[in-house]
Order: sequence, then C-alpha cells, then structure tokens
Amino acid sequence: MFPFSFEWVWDISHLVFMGGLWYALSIIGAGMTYCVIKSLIDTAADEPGEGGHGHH
Amino acid sequence: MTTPAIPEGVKRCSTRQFTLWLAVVGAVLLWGVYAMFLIWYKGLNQTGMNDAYGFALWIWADLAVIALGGGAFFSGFLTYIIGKKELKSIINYAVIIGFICYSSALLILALDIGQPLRGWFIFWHANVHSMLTEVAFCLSCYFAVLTIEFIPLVLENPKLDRIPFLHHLSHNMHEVMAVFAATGVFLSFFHQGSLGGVAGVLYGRPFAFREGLLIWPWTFFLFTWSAAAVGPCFTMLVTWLTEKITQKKLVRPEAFELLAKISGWMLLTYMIAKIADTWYWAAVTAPARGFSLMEFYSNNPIYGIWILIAELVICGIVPALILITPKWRENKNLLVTAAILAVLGVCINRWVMVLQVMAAPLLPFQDWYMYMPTWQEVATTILPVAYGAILISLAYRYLPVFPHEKELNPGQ
Amino acid sequence: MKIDRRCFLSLVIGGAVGTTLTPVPWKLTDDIAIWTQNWSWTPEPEDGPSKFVKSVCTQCSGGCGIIARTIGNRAIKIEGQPDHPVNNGSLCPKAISATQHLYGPSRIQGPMKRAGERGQGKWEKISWDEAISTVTEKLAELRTRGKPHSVACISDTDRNSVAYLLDRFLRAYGSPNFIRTPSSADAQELALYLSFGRQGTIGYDFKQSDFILSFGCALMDGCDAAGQMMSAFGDMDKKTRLVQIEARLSDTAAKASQWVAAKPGTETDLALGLGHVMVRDGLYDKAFIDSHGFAFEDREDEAGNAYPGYRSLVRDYSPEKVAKTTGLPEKTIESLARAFARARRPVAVTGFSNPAAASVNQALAVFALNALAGNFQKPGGVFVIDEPDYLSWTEMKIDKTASAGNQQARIDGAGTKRFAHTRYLPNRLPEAINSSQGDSPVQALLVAGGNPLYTLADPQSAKKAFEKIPFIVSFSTFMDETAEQADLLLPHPHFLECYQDVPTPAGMAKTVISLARPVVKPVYDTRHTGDVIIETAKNLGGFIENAFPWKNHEDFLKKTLSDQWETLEKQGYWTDDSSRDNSLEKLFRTSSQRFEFLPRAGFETQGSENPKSKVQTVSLPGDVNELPLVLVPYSTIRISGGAVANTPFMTKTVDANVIAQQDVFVEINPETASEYGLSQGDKATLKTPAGNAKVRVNLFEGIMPGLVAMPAGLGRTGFSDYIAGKGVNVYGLIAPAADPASGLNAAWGARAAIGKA
Amino acid sequence: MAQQPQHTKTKRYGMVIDLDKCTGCGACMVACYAENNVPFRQDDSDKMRSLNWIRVMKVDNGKAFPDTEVCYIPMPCMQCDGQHMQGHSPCVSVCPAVATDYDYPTGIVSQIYTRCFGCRYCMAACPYHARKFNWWDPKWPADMEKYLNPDVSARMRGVVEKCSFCYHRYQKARDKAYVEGRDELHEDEYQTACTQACPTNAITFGDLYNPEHAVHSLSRSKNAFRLLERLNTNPKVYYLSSKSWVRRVADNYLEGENPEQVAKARKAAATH
Repeated sequence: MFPFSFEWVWDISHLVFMGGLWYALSIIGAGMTYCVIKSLIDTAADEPGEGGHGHH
Repeated sequence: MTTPAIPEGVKRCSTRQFTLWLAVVGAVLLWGVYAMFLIWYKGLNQTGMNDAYGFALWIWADLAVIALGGGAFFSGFLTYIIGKKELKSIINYAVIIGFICYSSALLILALDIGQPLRGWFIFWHANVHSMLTEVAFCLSCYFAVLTIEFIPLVLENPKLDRIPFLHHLSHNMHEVMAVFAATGVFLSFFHQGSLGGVAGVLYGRPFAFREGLLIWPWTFFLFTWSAAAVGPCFTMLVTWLTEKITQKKLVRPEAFELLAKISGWMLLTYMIAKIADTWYWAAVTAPARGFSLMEFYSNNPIYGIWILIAELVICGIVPALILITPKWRENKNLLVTAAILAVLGVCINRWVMVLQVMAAPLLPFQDWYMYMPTWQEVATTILPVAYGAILISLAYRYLPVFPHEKELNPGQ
Repeated sequence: MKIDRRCFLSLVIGGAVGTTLTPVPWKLTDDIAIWTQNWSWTPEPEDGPSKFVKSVCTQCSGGCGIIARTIGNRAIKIEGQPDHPVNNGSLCPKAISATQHLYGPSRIQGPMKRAGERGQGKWEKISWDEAISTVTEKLAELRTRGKPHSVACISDTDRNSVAYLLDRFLRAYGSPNFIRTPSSADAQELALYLSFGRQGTIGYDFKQSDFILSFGCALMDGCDAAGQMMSAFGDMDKKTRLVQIEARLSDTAAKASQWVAAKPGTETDLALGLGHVMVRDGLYDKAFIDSHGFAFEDREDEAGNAYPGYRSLVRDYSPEKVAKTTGLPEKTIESLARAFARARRPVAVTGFSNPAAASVNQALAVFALNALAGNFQKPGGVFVIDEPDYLSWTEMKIDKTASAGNQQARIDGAGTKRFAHTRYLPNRLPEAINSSQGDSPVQALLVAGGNPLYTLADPQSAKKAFEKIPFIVSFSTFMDETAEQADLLLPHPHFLECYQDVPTPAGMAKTVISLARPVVKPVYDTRHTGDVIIETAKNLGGFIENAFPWKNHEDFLKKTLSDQWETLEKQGYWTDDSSRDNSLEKLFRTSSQRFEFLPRAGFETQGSENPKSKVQTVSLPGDVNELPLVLVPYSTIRISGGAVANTPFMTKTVDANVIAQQDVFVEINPETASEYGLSQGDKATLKTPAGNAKVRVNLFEGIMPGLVAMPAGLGRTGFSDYIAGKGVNVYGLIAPAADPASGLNAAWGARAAIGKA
Repeated sequence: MAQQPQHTKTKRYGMVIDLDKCTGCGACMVACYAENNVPFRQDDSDKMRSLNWIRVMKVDNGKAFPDTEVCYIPMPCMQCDGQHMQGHSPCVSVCPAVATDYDYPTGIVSQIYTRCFGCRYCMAACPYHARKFNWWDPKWPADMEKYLNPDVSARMRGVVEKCSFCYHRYQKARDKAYVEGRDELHEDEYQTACTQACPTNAITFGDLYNPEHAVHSLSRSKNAFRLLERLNTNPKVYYLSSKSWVRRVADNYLEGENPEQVAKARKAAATH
C-alpha cells in the first residue's frame, strides 16, 4: 500500500492501481475535510447571532 | 428541549409497537451475533466449508448483497451525474439500502477470513494483481462514500439538526455530494467488476474462466452491468415492500417508472451480453480445455441445466421484457414480479459463479463436490437481513428518508 | 459544567476521532496481528544440530534398516537406510511414522498395577521394584506349589534375544509353554521343516528373479516383507514379470504384470494345477529332481506300503478341473504354467499374507513348483535361512522342579503326537483354557511382545480365556488390547529407545542381523523386558539365577553378539555375504536328505490314513443358502494389521471409502451389491457364523463377485482414540478352522451375508 | 511478485512420478507429514478437511471384474509456472496479500503462513486442490510436539498451507553449498521428503532445466504428461504411465479427442 513496504514495485500496475486508490482516498479525505472545516467556520459565524437554528 | 425525534409532519407507529417489532427482529439478530462470535472464537471449522469449497454461502451472500446494493451507486449516478431529478424521491432510500448491503458485505468478509485480526494485510501487503485486492480497496472506499452519503440524512433527524455544527455539516455535505457520488460511481464500477473478475480470472477453473479485455475478463463487465441493472430493481422491491408494510405511498410514481425503465433496458442489454458470453464460453473457451457445456451441467446431482435456463431466461429475459414494455411495467404487480425475478436472476448468477465453480470437478476421476452450510453459516447470513430491517426501521422512523412522503400522504 | 447529552456525544466522538489520530489503534492492530502469528498454543520446535542414527525398525518382523534424525534428545524423523540389505532405503508408512508411537498417547508411561476390574482402565502407578517383586512372588509361589508349568509366555517372536531370554527363563523355571503369536510364517516354517528338514525361514531373491508368481501374498500390501519387496519392485525392469494370484485387485495385483483372479481358498489347487501342466509337458528340472527330489514318483516304504508321488498327485489336477475350482479359464492356467516354467529365474511365493490364508498344504504345493523349476539356492531363486545361531549359550543346569515342569505337555498341544512338528499353536490356547474344568491350566501369563487379544484368530474366546487366567503380566510398550486386560504392566521401551537384535526377516535370501539402537533416551519410565527377566531370575535365586549370568540385556547382547557387535554398532547390520554356502548338497536335512515333494513327516501327522491323491483344503462352515457370500480379510499397507496399531499418520492416509468417521467399508463388486440392493456408502449389516458387524459398503469393480472384503487391523479398543473404535476386527468375524495337517488356523475367510442396515 | 533473478542460474525444480511404479503405499504422504509438521486429527476421514501436502488418489479404468485396473496418482502441489511460463500460477496471481509467491530462482511457489489471512481465494483458484486450509488449531497430543521438525514452522488455525517442495531442504543445501564455495547444487543434495521416502523410487526430483538431472530427460519421455495440461497452468510435476487410460483420466477430452493428438497440437502451438 505504501512505497516503503517490500511488496511495492515501481511498475505500471502498481502505479495505476495505487494511483486510483490514492486518488479516491484523496477526494474522500479532501471532501470531508472541506465539509468539516467549512461547517466549523459556518458554526462560528452563527455564534454571535445565537438561536440560528433555523432551516435553510 | 421537546423537539420530537420523529421528523415533522409524518405519522409513525406507537413506541410500543415499534419496540415489539424491534424485539422480534432483534432476536434474529442476536441469533446471528451468537453464531458470529462462535465462528470468531472457534474458527471456520464451525462452517460447512471445506478445501473444495473455499468460497461458499458467505461469498455468495457477499456477492449477492453487493450486486443488490448496486442500486445505490447506479441511482446516485443517475441522480447526481446524469441529473435525473425524478430520482430525488428515492435516492435517500437507495443510499440506505446500499449502506446496509455494503456494511453487511464487510461484516461477512470479516467472518469469512480465517485470520480476521490480520484482515488489514490485504491493504498493507496488497497484491495489486489480485482481483480480491481491488475488491477490498474499492469496497472499503465505496463504503466510506456510502457512509458520507448517509451522514447528511442522519443529521437531518430533528434532534441532531438542532446542533449547529451538525446542521452545517449536513448542509455542506449536501453541497459537495455530487463529487462524492462521482467517486462512488468510479469505485463501484471497479469493485462490482472486480467481484466478477474474482471468478473470471480463475484460469484453473474452466467453469469460471472467461477471456476478456486487457486484464479484465468479461465477467468484470458483466458483473458491473448486472449490478447496475438489478440494483435499482432491488431498491424498488424494498421500497415497494416498505410501502406495503407502512401502508403508505412513499415514492413518487415517476421515480418508479423511470427506475423500472432504465433497469429494464440495462437488464435487456445485460442479458444479450451475458448470453453472448455464455455462448462463447460454451463454444470456444471451455472446449479448448476439454470440457463440453453439458459436462458442466449433467454431472450435477441437483439442478442440472435448469439453473442456466432459470438464470438466462426465466430470471433474465422475462423480467427485462416486462420492464421495457411501458404497459407491463405500469402494472405494479407485473413490475414487482419482474423485480423479484431480476433479483433472483442476479442471485442465481452469483451463486453459479461462486458455488458451482467450487463444485464442478476438474479431473475426470473426481466427483461433484458437495457442501452443506451449517446453522452458524445460515444464521450469520440471515444476520444482515435482520440488521437491515432494524436499520431501515430506525431510519424510516427517525429520518426524513422519503422527501415526498408528506405530499403523497396528505390525509395523515 | 453540566454534562448533558450533547456534551457527552461530542466527548465520545471527539475522543474517538482523537484516538484514531494517535498511533495507539494502529500499534494495537499491528500487535494483535503479531500475536496471531505467535500463538502460544502453536508449538515452536527447538532447533539444534541434527544427528542421523542408523537403526532398525522392529514394529513388525520385516527388519527394515532406518536412519533416525535427532535433534538433542528428540527423534524428529525416520528415513530409510539406503545401504541396508533388507530394504535398501525403502520403508512403509508405519516405519516412517514411528516417532508418533514413540511420543504418542498410546504409550504406557511406567509400571502400573490394575486398580479396578480387569479391562476397566483403572491403573495405579507403582515402582519398578514393586512391579518386579510382584512377578517374582507370584512365580515363586507357583513353583512352590509345584505348578511351574502353569506359567505361559506369549511373544511375537521366538528368534531374538528377548525371546531367547524368555525361553531360557521358562526352561530354567520349569515351563514348556513358550508360545509365539500366529503369523503367516507359521505354515511356511512348518512346510520348510517338512520338505527341507530345516528350521528357519524361506527367502526369495526378488531382486534377481525375472518371474515372481505370488500366491495371494500381500507383497506390497503391508506384509512384513513389504520393505524388501517394494525395494525390489522399484528396481525391477519392465521385462520382469510379477504375477499376482488373488481374488481382489490388491495394490500388489494392481502393480503386477498380470492379475490372476482365482477364487479365494483355491490357491493350493491352482499350484497343483500348474504343477500338472509342468509335469505333463515335461517342463521341469529333471536333473534336480533326479538328484535331490523325493516322492516325485510313486514309492514304497520298507514295509511294502505304496505311496503316491507328486506326479500321481497332480494327475488329478488337470487344467480343466482346476479351471472349475479356481474359476479361471483353462487357457490362463496353461499359459501361466508355461510362462513360469520357461522363465529363466522364476520363483513361486507363498505366505506373506493374513496369518491363516496360507495353509501348510498350500506352502508345500508352492514349494513343489519351485522344486520343479529347480531354483533352490540359485540367483533369482529360493533360499533357506536357518534360525539365528548367534543365540547359542551353553545349556544351563536346572533343578528337579524345573525339569518336571518342562516335561509336562504344552497347554496349546503343539508338539504332541497329533501335531508333532508344529512348534506353537497359539490359536488352540484359548480353547485349552476355556474347555478346562476347574482352575485354568495357565495360572500366570507373561505377554512379552505380540498382542494376542488382538491377533488371535478368535478374539472373543481368547478374551474369555484370559478372564480365567488369574495373573497376567504385559510387557507391552503400548496400551494395547492385551495390556488393557492385564493385571500388571511392565512397559518395555519403544524400539527407538533401546537395543534390540533383529534376526533375518522372512523372505530375505541371505542372513542379515540388524541392531536397533537407542536413538533417544527413554521418554518414559520403561525398562527393557530382557532386564526384567534377568532381574526376576536373580530374585528367584538358585538354578534360575545361575542360568542368567549377565548384568542386564545389553550385557547379554554384547556378549552374545561378541563377534558381530562392532559391525552392528557401526553399520547397523551384519550379513553373511562372504561366508554362505549355496550348494544343494547340504541343503536338505529331511530323512531322505532330499527335497520331499510329499513329505513323509507331513503324512505321519495324519496318522495311519493313507493319503489319497487329494490334498485336503479347508472348507468354510455355514449354510450356503443362508450365507451366500464369502468374507475375506485383506491387508493394506496403510492399516497395520498386526500387534501394533496404526499411527495417526497412517490412519490419516486411509481413503474415505475405507474408513469414514468410525465406520469401516467392505468392498463388494457392484454386481453383487445390486443383488442385495446396496449402493455406494450404504450402511449394512454383515453376518458370518462368528458374529455380526455394522459396516458400510464400497463398490469396487476390482473384487470378485460374491466376495466381501474387509481390511484387517481395525476394530481396536486399545492404543489411543486415534485408532480405537474405528471399524471392526475382521478376524472376530472369521471363526478359526484348524488345518488338519498342522493344527494351525487355516480359515482364509468366512461365509457371510450382507443386508442394508 | 518477486523480481527476476540476477546472479544465480535460474532453476526449474520439478518432479517426475512414475505411475507404473507407484504402489499407493502412502509412504510419501507420511514422510511429508513428518517432515513438514502436518497436523492430524482423531477423525481425518473428511478428506476435504484433512491437511495433506501430497495426496495419493486411487483411480480405476472403470472396467468390470476381472479387467479392472487401478492406478495411484500422488498429487503434491504442482508448482505451476502459470500461463506463458512466467510465474503467473493460478494461486499466486490471486493472493491479495502476497502470502504466496513464485520464487523465480527455483520455480517454487511459496506460502507465508504468517502473512496469509485465510481468504482461501488461492484454494478456489487451484485446479488440483493442492491447497489446504487449517480449519482447526493444530494439536499434538501426549509428547508428540517433541518430534516436530524445527526446519518447518507449525501453522496456526485459519491459514492456507501447501506443499513447498521441501523448500527448507533447498535452503539448507544452498547454504551448505555457499559455505563450501559452490554455486551449483548436486542433484542428490536437494531432494524432497516424498522423493526420498518413496519405497519404489517412483518419484524423481531435480532441476528440469539441467540436462544432468534425471528429471530433465524423464519429463521429456514419450510417456510423460501432466495433470490438466489443457488449463495452461504449466505444472512442474510430470507423470509417467505406460497405460493410455491413465493418460486419459489425467485431463479432460471432448468426445473424439485423443490425448496424444491434443498433446502434439499443444506442443506445436507452443513452439510457434
């Protein structure tokens, strides 16, 4: 899974396969991180107003 | 704090009735959990598997639930990527069903391996040439996507929605859902396919082996295709069942209509491809290895050639024709019949590609290998059904699963 | 701060997320995986330098040379000794898996006395001093009561040093009752004595022969000569013919160039039929018969009584007639006889099968074929090997009690007028005890080697007889069927733990003495039976003590084998390659100094009756209508049929259509099976005059219709759960039938019926 | 999968089993159990759950008495070279965790028990049923642990095992040769336990590439064939039999096909 494990070989099949995997993981990771951070910011923005429980 | 746990404007059964129902299903669940712990504690000798049946009931169940859970990715694909608005009515439910199917599949996999505590070696020491590695990676990633797709819905529970952070999180996740959905579709395409590849690459097993494109045997594409075709059928079937049980209309008829139509055409094209594949396998692939088609079916003490006819015709062509014919699919009974047949068909396909592969003898002096699952295997295979029923009940009760429920049931 | 639900929830979620970000869960996951790789209950054998010790396997009489690999004081593996003259490196599965018996649960771990009822399996550990003094006291008491002859000793051999010490002990003590357990050697040795006038074993030069005609011998199916034979078979070129006469397609038959499926029990007729063709066509070695044959032609004795010769005898065995008896085509008989006669170095082989299958008459008829071929003492032919001569110590002085005891008739009836030339009749012992009025004629029984309660022909009546014996001592290494019924257990070490001489095994064409040596230190508190005998003799004092001037067994063995000891220590075996005399001149020690086709000594045993030109064969008791089938036992090399049961490894190799769970399968021809409505795997009841058994059915084309074949070696109660309780003992279903000429058991099968259970 | 070898000359260790000589005695199985610490059970009669690295199959010609013939076929791991002879053996390519690997210097398919997590995909892939699963924890009653061979580790429950061509013997021989400054192993220096134990010398073992090794010419003899050759698994275990019916049960043939012709066509196709 990582280039430092001994099964890792720098060949095309590893690059394609692991590339696909890390690509997917990055999107999921980045997407979630974005959502969480954005929500934290949004929540902080809500704070002063208080009672901002309304629906959008 | 008197926010009700039940979504606004919908009616749900009494707590007592609900608890009773949970208790009944919970009992079945506990039975499965007991069997599960037996298997983990005592090992796989608790199953009916043997060295001829390295893969058996569980792997079949796995493949089958993943195929049926394909409704989630395909509906997601249609909703978020193609932009079929009609499906908004059913997409939440499709996601929940998919989530149940995939979490069950993962649980079964954790049971099925001899050393569950080393299960993560599949990631750590991955062999990229193995179809199973591809399955494991895509399966777990896609499960993460399904979880992400499920979370906003959970967060819409009135009580949770009161928490500002969760409220925002839900909103923000909705915003970028298309990206997640696209990733999910990509992952699904591969893991559905690699599940097909699992059997198709077995060149030592002429019953399973298929030629293919590059590194992918034809079964790779057939599995993805069939999951896309039958997954929505299963979603419709479960929705219909939910409607029957709750005695309510939950999904707009357009959603049903569209899903059935797409499903039908997918199924028909899949059947054409599948028949072509079977023909090529029977006429070219297997004979080159010394096997004639009937050899695979005539030495079979239980179902003979009927299993092939059932898969291709009764549970393949027939439901496809029903679903593509507008008049027929408008008839709810026919539609449901077609969905049931299609679901059965894909289950038979997965059964054949797992169990019959194991059973078919390879050397002329060997016999058809027999296998009988133990109660532990059966219990753990039923476990996901009970778990699914509980999760659906909870979701239906506490989450706004069906956005058009209020509008469709104005009297309540 | 108030901890509300919200706070709690964020605490849990936050905690979970936080923990995931630390190395703890990851480290834990890794540690758990490492733990699964080092489970403490998965053993990790200790390593060290390997040593290879040459020795010999004594688990049967085959005498195969082995090399034991050891690490420290652990015996790791048994391999064949490539240069050993008996087996040239070939071993059977039993020898290879001997370490399983060495360390296995069937070992008796120290001296014990019975604590409960006989056979109850309750034992009390005792010291060796107590054990030996118990034996001494009992034997001393019987002697003072003037009943030394009521002591009997059963052993599986009468040829090695322990047997010699036992026999010597009995003679010094005053009992003629040394009894050897039954084996296929009994009839061979008697026939050898009758026709050659020699006490010893018969050897076949399998390696150099070009035509081996086997009369139902389990050559490669687990007979004691399997090591020899498999080694020879491995070297055989495609021109050598191996012909197997047997009603069942055994492994030997499967490997043979020709399988001759004669009806069971008709081997004697076939041998005489082959003799008929050879004599009729003049295809025999006239020179040999002229100079060394006796009773080939009709003759008269001094008193003028006329006796028929071999020529007259076989006249009645025309191919036409023998074809009817054996069920073989006439053509086969004719061509077989000719092929045998025309081969350059043919041998006809008998024995080496289940203990009873080869009667003395069959052996004599087969020996006659070899005589016709004139192949005695020739390469590729038949050799006679005398009893070992190294065990010859000066006669001892014995007291009056002893000599009076020694003059008593043997309890088993061997050597009496009726069975004058038979040395041991173990199968008559149970009857002798069971039929006696009052006290058992055997008051004390020492079982040293062999496992009579399993290997005797009729285990049920043997067990009944043993119940009447007041004092039974077992020297067994294992908790075998006999040890289970004993009063006192004095366990002998495993053969990998002690010295043991192994004289020439049957079938060997030259003298080979091998030495089993301690490969590892004794695992348990065992003592060599030889040591126990010597110590008991010393305890008894007087003449008995004086007859045993050795410190212990090892001392005795070293002194006995003085000349050969060094060679034996070095290479593990000793042969007479250079010193043997292969001339025919001194070969025959019968009264005629010739090979006796129809032995005079043999006829005398049958009293005054003038032997008609018809050889008596054993017919099976029972009503043909009620019991239309015939049950025959069969040997397989994967199931030990003898005194020592299977190792777990051996049982593991057995196919699922031979043993499944606890059931044994009987082989039946599909044609016969369909007559009785039986199909593959069916549970069935097998009925013979001796009893009933629950079996399962295995359909096999390779067995003659009308027969039911069951593997020997199952139905054990002793040893361990790895073999006990599996199947039934086939000999329990076959009532013994005495060979009229010798008194030996010659029941080769039993009438039987089978029906779906 | 491992990389191509650099220094040592590539070997292709293989086996030739003369079925005319195999008496079905089971010595190979027992020697293998003893050499490789194969566990056993009180009831080992469920052969599909019984650990065996080499199994001896009993096959008959299907003819009625007395024309019946029986042949024993010992089946170790076939150590397949795989399609195109590139180590793409059926099992190695499917193992998700690289717990089984094709060793290019020897051609031996290895199994790492501590790596295997028991998914059994390799068992499903192997057409010879050479792979066995540890359904139970191994148990050596009484003092039997004492006979265990330290050269081969005992396996734990839940992992797959199989014949290794006694790879530990190869390692020992190689180490010895290395110490003695030799590059090459003698033919008799490295022999499997079953080869050594076969009482009729039916099994021959050696480097199929080395013309000085007996297996080289034996595997090329007229009577040589392999099991299920038509699957293109390219096994390194060859069989010899003088009987045509034995050859016919060693692979699958359509009606009207003849084993010799199929073999000839295969060879012709391979050379092109």
